[in-house]
Amino acid sequence: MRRRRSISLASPVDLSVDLGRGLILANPVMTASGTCGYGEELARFIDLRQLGAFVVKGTTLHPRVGNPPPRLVETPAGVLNSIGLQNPGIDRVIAEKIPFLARLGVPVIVNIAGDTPAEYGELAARLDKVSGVAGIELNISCPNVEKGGMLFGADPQLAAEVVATVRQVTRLPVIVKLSPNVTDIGIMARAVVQAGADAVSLVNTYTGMVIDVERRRPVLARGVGGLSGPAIRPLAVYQVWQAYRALSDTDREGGGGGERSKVPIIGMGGITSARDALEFILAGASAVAVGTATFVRPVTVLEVVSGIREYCQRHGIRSLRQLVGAAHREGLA
Amino acid sequence: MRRRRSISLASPVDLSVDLGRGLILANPVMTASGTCGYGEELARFIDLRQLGAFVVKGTTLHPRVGNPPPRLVETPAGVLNSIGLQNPGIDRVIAEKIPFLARLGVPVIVNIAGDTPAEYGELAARLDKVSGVAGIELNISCPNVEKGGMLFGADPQLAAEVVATVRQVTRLPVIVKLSPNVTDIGIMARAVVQAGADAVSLVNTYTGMVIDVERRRPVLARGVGGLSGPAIRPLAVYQVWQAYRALSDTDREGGGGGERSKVPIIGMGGITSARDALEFILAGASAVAVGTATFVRPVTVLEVVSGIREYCQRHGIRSLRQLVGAAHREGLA
Amino acid sequence: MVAAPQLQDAVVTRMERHGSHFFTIGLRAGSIARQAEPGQFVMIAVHPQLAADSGFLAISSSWDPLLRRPFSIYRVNSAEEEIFLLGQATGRGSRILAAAVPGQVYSVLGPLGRPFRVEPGWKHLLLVGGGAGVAPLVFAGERFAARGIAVTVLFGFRNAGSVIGWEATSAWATSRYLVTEDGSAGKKGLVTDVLRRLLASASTTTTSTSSSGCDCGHGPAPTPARFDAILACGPAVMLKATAELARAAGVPCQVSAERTMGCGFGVCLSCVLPRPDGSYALVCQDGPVFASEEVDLSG
Amino acid sequence: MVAAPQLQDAVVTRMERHGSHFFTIGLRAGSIARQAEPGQFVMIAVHPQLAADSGFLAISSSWDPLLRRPFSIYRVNSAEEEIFLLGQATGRGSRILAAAVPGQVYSVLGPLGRPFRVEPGWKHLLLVGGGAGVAPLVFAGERFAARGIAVTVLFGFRNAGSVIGWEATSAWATSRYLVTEDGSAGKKGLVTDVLRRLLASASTTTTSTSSSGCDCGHGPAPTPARFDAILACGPAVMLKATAELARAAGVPCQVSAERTMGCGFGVCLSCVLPRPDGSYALVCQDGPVFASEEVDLSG
Ligand SMILES: Cc1cc2nc3c(=O)[nH]c(=O)nc-3n(C[C@H](O)[C@H](O)[C@H](O)COP(=O)(O)OP(=O)(O)OC[C@H]3O[C@@H](n4cnc5c(N)ncnc54)[C@H](O)[C@@H]3O)c2cc1C
Ligand SMILES: Cc1cc2nc3c(=O)[nH]c(=O)nc-3n(C[C@H](O)[C@H](O)[C@H](O)COP(=O)(O)OP(=O)(O)OC[C@H]3O[C@@H](n4cnc5c(N)ncnc54)[C@H](O)[C@@H]3O)c2cc1C
Ligand SMILES: Cc1cc2nc3c(=O)[nH]c(=O)nc-3n(C[C@H](O)[C@H](O)[C@H](O)COP(=O)(O)O)c2cc1C
Ligand SMILES: Cc1cc2nc3c(=O)[nH]c(=O)nc-3n(C[C@H](O)[C@H](O)[C@H](O)COP(=O)(O)O)c2cc1C
Ligand code: FES
Ligand code: FES
Repeated sequence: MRRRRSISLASPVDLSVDLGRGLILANPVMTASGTCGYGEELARFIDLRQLGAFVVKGTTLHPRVGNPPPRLVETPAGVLNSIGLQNPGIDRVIAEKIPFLARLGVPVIVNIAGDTPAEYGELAARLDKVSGVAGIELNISCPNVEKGGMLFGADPQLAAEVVATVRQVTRLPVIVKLSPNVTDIGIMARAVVQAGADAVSLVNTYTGMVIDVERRRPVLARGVGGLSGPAIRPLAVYQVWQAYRALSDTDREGGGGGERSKVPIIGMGGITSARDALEFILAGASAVAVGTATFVRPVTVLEVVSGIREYCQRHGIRSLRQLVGAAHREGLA
Repeated sequence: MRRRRSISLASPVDLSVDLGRGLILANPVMTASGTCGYGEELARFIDLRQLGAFVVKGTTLHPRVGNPPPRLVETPAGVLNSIGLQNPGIDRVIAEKIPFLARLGVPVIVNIAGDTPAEYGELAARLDKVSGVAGIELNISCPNVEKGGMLFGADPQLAAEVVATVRQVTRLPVIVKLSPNVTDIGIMARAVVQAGADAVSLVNTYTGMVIDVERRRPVLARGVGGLSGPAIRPLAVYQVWQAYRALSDTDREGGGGGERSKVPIIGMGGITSARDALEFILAGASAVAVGTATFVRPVTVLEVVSGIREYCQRHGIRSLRQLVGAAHREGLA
Repeated sequence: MVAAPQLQDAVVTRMERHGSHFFTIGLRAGSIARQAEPGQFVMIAVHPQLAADSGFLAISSSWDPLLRRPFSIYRVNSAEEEIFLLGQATGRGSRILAAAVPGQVYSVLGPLGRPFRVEPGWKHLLLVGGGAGVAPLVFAGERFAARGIAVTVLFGFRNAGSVIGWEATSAWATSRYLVTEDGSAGKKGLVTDVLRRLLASASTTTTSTSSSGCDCGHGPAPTPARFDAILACGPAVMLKATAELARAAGVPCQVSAERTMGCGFGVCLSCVLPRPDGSYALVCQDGPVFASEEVDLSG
Repeated sequence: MVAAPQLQDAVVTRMERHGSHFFTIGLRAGSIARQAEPGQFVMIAVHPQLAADSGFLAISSSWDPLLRRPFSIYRVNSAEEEIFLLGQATGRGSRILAAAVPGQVYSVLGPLGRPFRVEPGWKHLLLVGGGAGVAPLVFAGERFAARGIAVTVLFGFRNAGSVIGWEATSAWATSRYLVTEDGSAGKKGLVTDVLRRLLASASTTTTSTSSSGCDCGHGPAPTPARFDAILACGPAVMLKATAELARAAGVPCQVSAERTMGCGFGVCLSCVLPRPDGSYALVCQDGPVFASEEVDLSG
């Protein structure tokens, strides 16, 4: 039996998260890339400043119109999407989109996608000194574009090459977003950490397909899409569990002497509530992101923040760090 | 636009499926292993003789008590299970379970699981001449036992070894059940077909985890489990799509001269209705299996048979074979 | 500037089923009722909401179907802070919603999107609607007629059993034309048949009595000069044909478009409709109402 | 031989909510009502059913929650072919079910499992129930009392607000004992406190008036010789304690056990309870009613 300290409900809880290279978030909850645009739409529903961080839509070097519709189809407890990285390109994002978020003061993490390692490097270099940008997330796992994307996400050497290229051109924290469409996500996680990643985020969407049986062809214009939403949650929790195990023995680059520092994991996939987020944290995530649930209920991401705080208060947890990976430690009795 | 022949609703539809080595099923719908026991329970709800085939619970050389409870937990539109191959062992299955099904006359496919290639061989050898047994399904993809299972399912060479061993000791059709927990299921499909498999079935469950946030440990006694049910359907349809592509260039062993014969795929994962089954068929499955839906609605498997027949009648399809893989051919316009 | 959308838990005040497929649902949704403009829509969760889970925030009673469904605002009862939706039970989500019972609570997000835009000086509008697509037009007709604008209504349905929203127009329509595909109510034919004649007569006469007459049983009604604009909503093929006839007649045309919507407020980028230049418009943000030449309706 | 279970679409005939957590639901389910025996259960889908999809077979309106939920049969009204369930709204599924409205249709599978077994010659049964666990005992008491067997009832609840199924026992119980944890109804304490005394007095006297008295407000009731058997249902810890006291007193004890059930009819192998020999029993097929020594209730 676990001891429960009886503390007052009002006692402060330390929800802060250290993602490395000085990036400390006030709380562990962020938006998931591609599910919240660049902030303006969501700002009509919630106060973005209460987020741990805002992760913007996947951004490329050049503008992209994205894939033809249909781009999205509902599945049991999930959605399959094939947006195809529609975005105005890095220059307009820097000029027109980031200032809005920067003014609010919420840490901005820019999700970038390239066709080659050099493109990732170029994107990262342009972001390095942009005011308001707190970190870079490398999307090496998008199933919805022809080139790049998945290729890098399924090959540890290619992934490491992308990370190493980016590492050279930026002093910003580098988060690598991993694909779950692999036999062993631990191998990928270790490869990118060894190449210099400060944190990993997982999972991106699972490759899937829905077929229109009346028309006898896939519903999505590009055939395949990426599955997200509650349907994938048990799979995503397991991937975080595995990545946490794999990274337990892997030092963070520059972690220095002293206490062994775990590489932070940002967990996501089907989070709809604080309960769901806590699954990821207990499985080993230091932070979490909310994606598809935002479509259904735009206030979810803030409800997760307050729900985690309440949970900690109820359980006498003073610092969220106590909970990270706790399901590994409590054992299976 | 597709032409629709106007034929009478009563016109007969050829739903038969050739799984190779003379195993011809009257229709493409079977039960999925481990979700329908050995038939007696389900026989209270449906006439098993109307099934294409009955696939029995995973059977091992020696009896197994299975994993401690909890063994099952519900997830959004899915279930996560960790039964651990509880079964009375091959000898009692042959003596006590198969005769019931054999008497009914429904083709029986026995799903077997071993810890070593030799064990698979031993199991297959014992089944080779058992009356009523129409085929063997090699479960090389069970995530819920310590040894064997997943290991074979994620390694093309080990998988091929298992298949080759079994191939030597039986003249029964050999179906290999593939795990979806791999980067490229096409590689696995090709490996087992080249080693002598007559057909492949996919998918087995996806590895996942649910954490009890109040107790801070996984809900299932063994931690991980396998996810099934509607939640995984879009993922499973995609895997069948991929396997079909991979096998399009692969001859069935002993397929002989003449027309190039495709290796039949048995598709499954979240099928709850004829519509769902047709997704798999259009993606490339020659037959389908119903698993988790049986728990919720034991009559599902027969509803799928009649629903497929109605669909064919409505669309003027004379033979189900016309539909197998049709979503590849109709193209993405 | 359109007012900010709200997330509201709305109590069902009324639920009526019409025929085998249609339903109208009334919801008490104060701030949406106050702000809504014709052409705007709401995103509604198809399952009723439950109370919050102890200690945790329960978002919905079920995650399947997962997405909200878009429905145009059909009518507004400002005094009662009610909005009405006119729904067609087609797929899984709308059929679940069709089982709603007064007293239950549904989560509604809205009002969303850009409304119909009526320019100063416009004196006569023609509303062209098909099927459930009449919903936003009824709201538009009611609102704009109240501002003194003449409104001609031209609605088409499959058959008499699927005529919906027609009664509501009698209170304010200047002229009304009803067509059904099988002729079981109103005139037999398509809305475009009537539309062609209306546009022809309107462009050749300055003040006329509708040559085709009013098929709704009210006898011929006077038709003023010409239409300043057409507002249309319905099946894509109807919208396209309407837009083409309007263009040929030189009448401005606004269409309310439909697209699968993941979010309804601009973050998922799923509801795209191609623009003539090859870029994409978002139906939920840039629309659902577009000037017909803004978007490629066949895309 | 127990009759074969049926899959039935059952119309809700009655729906009552009690306090903040409990509900009783009546369902018209002819063949289940006719066949059910006390201790058996049904698996009920928590969402109401919709009509079949055109051309395709619609199974359920929603796949989340996916699984049916097991509920004991609480009462049967044979004349009306009705069964009643006594439910507690706890998790997602039971809370969705608790929103049922008369007239809606739910899919019910049953009757399932092995019932309580009453041996010829048994003259006096003691029913020990806790919380929603009283459900199968009410059905058992009603049935067995009608056969002329004396039935003593001992029910325990958290507090007065959660007393459920108690009124129904007055029609047939020989003696009734009510306890609540906080003493807000009946006697304060646990059922095992009373059970201990009942068993002690029963084993030392041949014909007695219950020494602890009847706490239900009906005054002391006569208690016949000793109990031929105890039938128990409720929280695992209560079952375990009851089984131990019964064993010590030499009274046969049958318990109705609960386990997460994937299917309810023996195919998923999820509902396992260890037997003393280390093998597993299936609660849905070998139970839910077990002789207390057949299974390891703490497993
Ligand atoms: C802006 C807007 C306003 C609308 N107003 C109305 C209205 O007032 N009355 C009315 O009856 N219908 C209206 N619709 C159409 C309505 O949203 C769809 O009929 C409904 O979403 C279908 O859902 P379903 O669950 O029945 O179908 P399903 O087939 O189960 O839906 C599956 C998915 O496809 C989407 N989808 C299916 N059909 C359509 C469609 N025609 N348009 C957009 N998405 C679709 C659903 O939203 C869902 O995401 C409107 C659509 C839009 C975009
Ligand atoms: C044979 C049998 C008879 C029962 N009879 C009654 C009854 O008459 N009245 C009553 O109120 N309850 C009864 N229960 C318990 C009832 O089934 C659970 O309370 C209910 O399934 C909980 O579902 P939920 O959706 O509220 O909980 P959730 O937490 O959402 O359920 C998640 C999963 O856990 C399972 N589960 C959760 N709690 C239990 C439990 N206590 N026992 C078994 N499975 C559980 C659910 O079935 C589901 O699969 C019975 C259980 C069994 C096995
Ligand atoms: C419509 C949509 C667009 C997405 N776009 C991106 C993207 O641009 N870059 C990226 O890294 N991930 C993208 N994702 C993946 C999400 O960030 C997230 O990893 C995934 O959806 C799982 O989380 P969820 O289940 O909470 O949505 C997208 C997901 C969706 C549904
Ligand atoms: C409870 C349970 C037990 C299973 N046992 C086996 C098994 O013994 N052997 C096997 O090959 N697959 C087993 N499976 C996997 C199913 O046969 C099937 O591949 C999978 O569940 C996907 O199909 P579904 O979504 O229709 O259930 C089991 C699945 C479940 C849910
Ligand atoms: S519906 Fe999501 S962007 Fe329009
Ligand atoms: S509930 Fe499935 S075997 Fe008992």
